[in-house]
Amino acid sequence: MDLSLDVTERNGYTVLAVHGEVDVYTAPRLRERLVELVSQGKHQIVVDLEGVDFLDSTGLGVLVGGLKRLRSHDGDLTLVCTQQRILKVFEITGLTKVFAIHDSVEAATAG
Amino acid sequence: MDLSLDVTERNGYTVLAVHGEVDVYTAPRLRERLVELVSQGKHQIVVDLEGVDFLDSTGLGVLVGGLKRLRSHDGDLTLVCTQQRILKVFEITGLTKVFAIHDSVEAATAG
Amino acid sequence: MTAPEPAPGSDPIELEIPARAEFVALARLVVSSLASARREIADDRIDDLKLAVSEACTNAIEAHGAGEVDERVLLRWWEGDDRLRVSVEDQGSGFDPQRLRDHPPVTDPERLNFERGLGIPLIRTLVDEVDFTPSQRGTRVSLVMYCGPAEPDLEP
Amino acid sequence: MTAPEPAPGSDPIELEIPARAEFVALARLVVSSLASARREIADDRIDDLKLAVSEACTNAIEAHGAGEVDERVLLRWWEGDDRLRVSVEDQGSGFDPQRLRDHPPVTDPERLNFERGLGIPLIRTLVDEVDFTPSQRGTRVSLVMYCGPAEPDLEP
Ligand SMILES: Nc1ncnc2c1ncn2[C@@H]1O[C@H](COP(=O)(O)OP(=O)(O)O)[C@@H](O)[C@H]1O
Ligand SMILES: Nc1ncnc2c1ncn2[C@@H]1O[C@H](COP(=O)(O)OP(=O)(O)O)[C@@H](O)[C@H]1O
Repeated sequence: MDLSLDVTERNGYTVLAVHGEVDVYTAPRLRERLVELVSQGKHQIVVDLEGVDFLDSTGLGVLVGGLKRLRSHDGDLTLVCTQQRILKVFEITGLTKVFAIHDSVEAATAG
Repeated sequence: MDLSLDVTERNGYTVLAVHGEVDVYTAPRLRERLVELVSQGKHQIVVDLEGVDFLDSTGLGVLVGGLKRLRSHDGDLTLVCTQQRILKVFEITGLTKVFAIHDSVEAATAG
Repeated sequence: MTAPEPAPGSDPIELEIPARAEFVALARLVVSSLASARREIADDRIDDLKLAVSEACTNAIEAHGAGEVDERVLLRWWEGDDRLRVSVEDQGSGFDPQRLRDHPPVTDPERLNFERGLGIPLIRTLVDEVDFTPSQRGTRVSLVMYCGPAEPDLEP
Repeated sequence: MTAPEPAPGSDPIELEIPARAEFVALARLVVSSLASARREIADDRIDDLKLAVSEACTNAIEAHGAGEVDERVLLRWWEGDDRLRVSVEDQGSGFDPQRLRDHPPVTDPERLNFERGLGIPLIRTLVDEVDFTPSQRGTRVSLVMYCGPAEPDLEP
């Protein structure tokens, strides 16, 4: 319900900006959108989490699934996140070692 | 709980700015403050409701009680309110005919 | 003794709080959150419903008096196709809503003696249907607000 | 079959929701609103509790599957002098929390095959005590967070 997803292109990357709460109710929309982007041939995806108020394990699972899908296309899924409470969820689950996490969309799309 | 009360003096009037929610839980604090002001000899009181998010019948009752108390001292209690949802509560209960309601603290303290 | 609650649509969402003033804010929060999930409802109607429920909860809590710490107020929420229904149930003293005093007109100087008694008139104005069901165990107030159909489920 | 719930302090606040994903947000809202009324709790601890309760509610809802529309999840909230306790009860299939698979280490490429199973590890890290009580009717998850004493009542 309380989730919005905006896609922009930047420097060869596809930036998916997520706003709102990612939980068991809204995560399927995020998953769908990622699958759609990959099937459109977007293989360098940056998920911008700066507008996210809440992220649970379902949301983490969708991001892991996205990363896996992209890796199988030799692509990558990286994150933008500076919010402490969201970073904490990645830290607890060890996923800071799995995802490249950037401070800004600029940094994430610089490469 | 979620109520703050700030008193300032302006042009011979005492301005009580109310922030937060006025309900059965918080209204006693507003009543106390009004009683205190009156007992300190403040007889021209402007209650500024611009920061109020919620006002119920308990809050209305406290304002009516304050007005009554002030009138018995030849004083007055007037209001500042431009928020439609708060004005509506005064309209439904007919209290727009009982209180002078101003658009701004400036207007309320001009006389 | 209580009449059966006409329950439109599915099972209700229930919030049970201790009969204490500090919890009325929680009831308001739940109501406005549930109401705003129905996107077709205008913000000012959500405010109306929130205020009406708040008044009903306040009365429910006051009906318990200060003595009994264990008493509870039960709020229930149903969504029908074209209406929301909220009930507020207490185990308080009960009352006869027909016998409430009328207030003097607002222009009457006497009016200032009525610092109370504004809650039920507010409720009656704010919602589309009100129903008081006094019983031996307490009172149930049922509030109905008409609204458009529920938002179609967007979930995949 | 269910062990008695150790209830610190007074009677709980209860929220009962249909076992549907859309209502987890309401559970979070209620929890964070109740927790922030205890002013001594830091914002990040409130976030921890909110996330833990959200995970427990998600599991409770998933345990019901999609079939049964009438099934319910019951959330209860107690405040003790030095702790908050939240329980989440479902009528789902039940499970043995001792038998959950361990995940491979995060650096293992296999790790990417585990899109699920992050909820319970999160819960265990976020709160101070967790207790799963499987029963024939479902599961009750009890979450405890330590905190300072309740704010003294400021009401006059
Ligand atoms: N749930 C209730 N149980 C018992 N009495 C009630 C209840 N609700 C209302 N009443 C009675 O109706 C009166 C009028 O209520 P209301 O219009 O809300 O004004 P107020 O609560 O300010 O008196 C109350 O004073 C009370 O005597
Ligand atoms: N309340 C519950 N009722 C039944 N099974 C549960 C419950 N909570 C957790 N489980 C089981 O434990 C497993 C792991 O849960 P969790 O760590 O939250 O990850 P996930 O929900 O993503 O699988 C679930 O897949 C489920 O089989």
